[in-house]
Amino acid sequence: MSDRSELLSTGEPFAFDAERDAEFERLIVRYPIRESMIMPALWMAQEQQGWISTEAIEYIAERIGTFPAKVFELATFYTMYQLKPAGQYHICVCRTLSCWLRDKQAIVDYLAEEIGIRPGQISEDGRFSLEEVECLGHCGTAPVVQVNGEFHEEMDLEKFKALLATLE
Amino acid sequence: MSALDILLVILRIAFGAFVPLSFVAVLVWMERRGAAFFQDRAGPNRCNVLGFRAGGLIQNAADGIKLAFKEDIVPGHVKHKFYFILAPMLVFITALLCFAVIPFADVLILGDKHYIMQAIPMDIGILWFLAVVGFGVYGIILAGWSSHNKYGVLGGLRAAAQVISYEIPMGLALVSLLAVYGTVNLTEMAQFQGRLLFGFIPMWGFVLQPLGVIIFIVAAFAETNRTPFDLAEGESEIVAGYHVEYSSMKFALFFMGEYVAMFVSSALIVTLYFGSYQIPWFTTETLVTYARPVVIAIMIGLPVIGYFFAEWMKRNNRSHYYRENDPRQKETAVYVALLWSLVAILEVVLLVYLVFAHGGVADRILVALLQIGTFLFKTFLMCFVYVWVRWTLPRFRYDQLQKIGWEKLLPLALLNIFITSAIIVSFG
Amino acid sequence: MSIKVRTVERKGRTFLEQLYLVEVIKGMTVTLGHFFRNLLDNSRLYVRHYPEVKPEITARWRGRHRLTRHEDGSVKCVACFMCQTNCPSNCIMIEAGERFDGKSEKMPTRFDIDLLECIYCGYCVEACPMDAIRMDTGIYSVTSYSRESMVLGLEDLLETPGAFAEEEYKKGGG
Amino acid sequence: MAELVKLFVNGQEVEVESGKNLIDALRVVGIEIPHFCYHPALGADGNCRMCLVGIEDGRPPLVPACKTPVQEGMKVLLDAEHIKKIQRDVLEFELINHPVDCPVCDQAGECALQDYYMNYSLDDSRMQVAQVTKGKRMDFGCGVVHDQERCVLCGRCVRFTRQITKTGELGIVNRTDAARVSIFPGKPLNNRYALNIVDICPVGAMTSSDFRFRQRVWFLKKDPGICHGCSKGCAIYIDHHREKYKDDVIYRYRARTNLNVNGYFICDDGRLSYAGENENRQTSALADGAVIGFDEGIELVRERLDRARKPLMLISPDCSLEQMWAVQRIATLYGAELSGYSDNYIIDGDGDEYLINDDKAANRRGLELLEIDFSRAQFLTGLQHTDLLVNFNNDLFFGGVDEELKSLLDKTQSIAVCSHQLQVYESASIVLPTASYSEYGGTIINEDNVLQRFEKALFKNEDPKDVLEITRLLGGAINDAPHAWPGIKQSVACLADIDPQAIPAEGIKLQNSEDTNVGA
Repeated sequence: MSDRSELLSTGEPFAFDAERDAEFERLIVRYPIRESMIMPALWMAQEQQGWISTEAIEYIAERIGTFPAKVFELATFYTMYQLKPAGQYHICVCRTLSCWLRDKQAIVDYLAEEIGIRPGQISEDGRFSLEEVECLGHCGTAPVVQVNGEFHEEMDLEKFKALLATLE
Repeated sequence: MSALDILLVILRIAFGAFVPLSFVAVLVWMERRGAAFFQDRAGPNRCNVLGFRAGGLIQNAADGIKLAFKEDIVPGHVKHKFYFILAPMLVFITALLCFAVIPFADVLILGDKHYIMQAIPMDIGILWFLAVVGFGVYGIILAGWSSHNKYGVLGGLRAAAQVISYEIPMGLALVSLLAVYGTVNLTEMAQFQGRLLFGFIPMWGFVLQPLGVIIFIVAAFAETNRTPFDLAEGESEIVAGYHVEYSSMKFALFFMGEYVAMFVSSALIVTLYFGSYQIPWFTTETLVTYARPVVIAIMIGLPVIGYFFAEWMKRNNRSHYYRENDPRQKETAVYVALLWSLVAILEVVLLVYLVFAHGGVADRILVALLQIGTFLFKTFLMCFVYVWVRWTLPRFRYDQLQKIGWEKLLPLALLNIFITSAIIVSFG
Repeated sequence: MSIKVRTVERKGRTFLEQLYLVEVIKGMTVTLGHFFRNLLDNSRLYVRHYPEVKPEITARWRGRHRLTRHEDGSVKCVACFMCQTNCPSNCIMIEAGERFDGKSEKMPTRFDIDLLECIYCGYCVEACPMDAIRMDTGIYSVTSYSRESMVLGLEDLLETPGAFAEEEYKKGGG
Repeated sequence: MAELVKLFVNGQEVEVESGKNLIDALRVVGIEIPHFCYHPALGADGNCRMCLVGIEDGRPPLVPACKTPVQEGMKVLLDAEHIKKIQRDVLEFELINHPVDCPVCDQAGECALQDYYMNYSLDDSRMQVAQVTKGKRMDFGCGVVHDQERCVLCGRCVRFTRQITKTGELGIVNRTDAARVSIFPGKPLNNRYALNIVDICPVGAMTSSDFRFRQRVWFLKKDPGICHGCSKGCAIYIDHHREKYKDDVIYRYRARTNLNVNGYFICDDGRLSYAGENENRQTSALADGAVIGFDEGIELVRERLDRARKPLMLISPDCSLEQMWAVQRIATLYGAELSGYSDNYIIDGDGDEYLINDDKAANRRGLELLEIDFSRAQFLTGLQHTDLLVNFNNDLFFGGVDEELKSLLDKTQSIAVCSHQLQVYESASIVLPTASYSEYGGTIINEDNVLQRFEKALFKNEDPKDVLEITRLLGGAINDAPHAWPGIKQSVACLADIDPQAIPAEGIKLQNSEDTNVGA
């Protein structure tokens, strides 16, 4: 897994738009502890902005009344939160044990050679971004690649090449 | 008194006073280089004046200069400064005075006058020696006591006990010798040894007193505080014994006193047991009679000795590692030249003697000079024995030292007296 | 297994030996032999003509210390104080500072060895985790006219090169 | 005292306090259970798995000791093979990405990871892949420098900022082998207790930029002491060392656990106040600006005191009880008025509810107990009428220069017995150097009436004389600190039963303080 602790800043203050603001207020009362709202709030921010910026994290921490570092922890922990703008095709390769044993590394290496992106990077043309993620829950059909939320199971290098070709 | 009398008094006293002093330098050199050679080392040989090392003799000059210019410290805790200063003088002077009674040549007969060749012509001879040498220990005791230092006191006490213990066997060894010679006069003793036993054995003391000579030499070693009896200094256990607080020339006096004592006791041993100035089979009269052949023999022998000496120098006085234009070989060349000029001068002198001055007074003087030379040569060898023993034998323990003195040497000396007396009484 | 006991024959109990004199003379003959051998030819002396002839020292010789450098010339020492900790004579004095060349975080700003106190045991070399201090300068004669100049600083230690080739030094177990 | 329970450790019966977890309870009886993440002040987190032990009562084979309270009859296994194996395994796991740069790590010598490795593991690494590299030498603010590679992710620092300082600057970001402690970008540590993180970090991940690389910890002598930074009187360790050819100097203060006073932590101001003990010290006696011998100085002071008609003595509220007592005696001896005026030591609004107090005087309660007047009125009157002021180390300008006092001081002939070179002593005609609090022993009472004793920690090459010794040289009868106690006991009711030699490390909470609070 790549280091996700480098946050990007938009340079502009972040705030939920009216719809999400109402959604936030509606949801937060559900939780006995306000901090439980962090993850839904992060989702909302990602929906609104496409990715989660420094300002968004600060805003959420402020809004919930917790430390920004705590929101930061969660945002970096879960790989489904995008901490930087993703490519047109966001490729997630599972790196947990089953997939690793079934040679996910070949796929990662292929991407590094062919497109020139390493985990955590986005290709220069902005079409592909790669992330190594923790277990996607399809260990029986490892290795798993997720492209824009869509699962592709029992991948090997050939299948992946074919998959990549369909994306071009 | 004629002018000749006065001249001879001056000459004899000068001999008695300065020869031991010159020998101090020779002995220190012999001790250090000798020690080195005994132990397969080189010894001090670096000191030089303009590149001339004189085989290490320059080191003595350097040491002397150093000692003379060192700060003369009298420690603040010394209460009796007078005795503190007196002590080294006492040691040195008593050692020097002993030599005054030792004959270094046969009685010199010039015309009708007889000159006894001692610094102070005295009949008591050996008694003077015993008296004065016993006095020397006062210097050591005083030094140890006035130093106000426990090592000093211990050293002084040891020296006192040691000297007293060994004076007894020494004296007893002498008693039997006196019985043999029948005199206490050292000149007469020396003359006695010019005779031959059974017509072919020189009648030297050690032949007549084989046990006595051993006892006497051992006791003499102890008297002079030399190894293996140098318990008074004992560096390992009492630092430096009685002279631990001394520095500079006062220390040098102790040091010189020790070497003078060594020289004097060598001279005495030679006088008493090794024929004094006598050349074996050549009595004074024989030499006077056959002066010319003897001189011719010397004239032939000198270049031979000179040749071997020069060769020895060339072989040894060089650098034993690679060196461009080895300065030591140049040094040797100078020495060899000096040696040959010395030989040449001697040859000329002897030739002049042969041609113009032989017979009468000149013969007598020549013989006296030969005897002085013999005496010094013998003494030198005896000093070498001192050095030799020092670098061979380890030091005794103090109880062993006393045990040897009282339990071995004393009974042996008494036995020796008994046997000697018995033989003298039986055979007359 | 019991210890084997061997009775050693005691020397010195015969009459002649107890007389001591004979043995003294025997001993003196031995020393006299040496004396004449050396007197007649002093090239046979067992001495080295130091300082003209210097001894050949091996790579294992513990001479004066030096500090080594990386190949790019930067100081190997990371100021870990292991040598100072191990030094039985307390002759090493280090002050550490930050380092920014990427080799390490830490480097010595002062590294003094008081050669007057050093006993040349080599523990510092053994303790060093970086091979930064070595005693391979081949300098065995360390003399000076003042106490102050016997304290070597960082610069002095770094300046002195090693006297041996790397492989030779390594062969010596260094 | 809590009730005792009996339990068995490795089959051996021990008796421990109930209501604690296994780590704390067994530590008291000398049994160590290795742990990284547990800290008594931060509670059990259970993330490091180092403290796993076996309990033989049908539980799972391994339970974390930090989360297991002691129970009567509990059978604890510490040295079973499977416990040893799990300890080895946890250590191997922690060391996978640890850089093992102990030679340059400041923590080496007091590092839990190092100690546990030596005690429980000693295995070689089996890893063949390259280690994960992370950030090094990261400035977290407040003098805390972080090394992410050395971190074992115990989370003590994170919990400290969240639970103790409630500022929450730190968090553990990322997951798995990329996890690391980090600050939120642009929000560095910003609290007055941040350096405690360096203390509680079990490894060398958190280092203090102030102490960093200055000395190896095994050289330091660690003597207990009391912080004199404010009236809290926090328990500290004075870590000092005499380097070769140099003087004994303090390298750092660390918090010493004293649950009566400061708990487990101290504030950063107090921690960094060690520098004041090293720097700016008055080391020689002065007469009109010229250096004189100390004995000469004492003679001069005696002379002046004998001549003075109406001397005034001023004592520092930082002095120990014994010193105050001795100065009180000497004031009586010379017929001098005695003041403990020290309003300048109070800095309003600086304190908080935790460990920092407004009052920066360490022993104001001592002044009160000995009934030494510290009112401004008394001091001003005294100063106006006196012809000789003897100032025992009282920094009248502590909180800033007081102009009214300054003009009065400039007019008065004064003698300063001082440990530091400060502006307030500049007007003194005679200056005597004296020891500062790390260089003498004594007792002080903090604002909560806790009596604490501290011992002399530093032994300087030229040991400065402490105030008590100076009073003795001036003719006082008190020889040393214990010698002052019979008198103190007689005159101060609430100290009557105190045995100064038997004051425990955590101090004694004084009773009936209200009754004796007369001087205030």
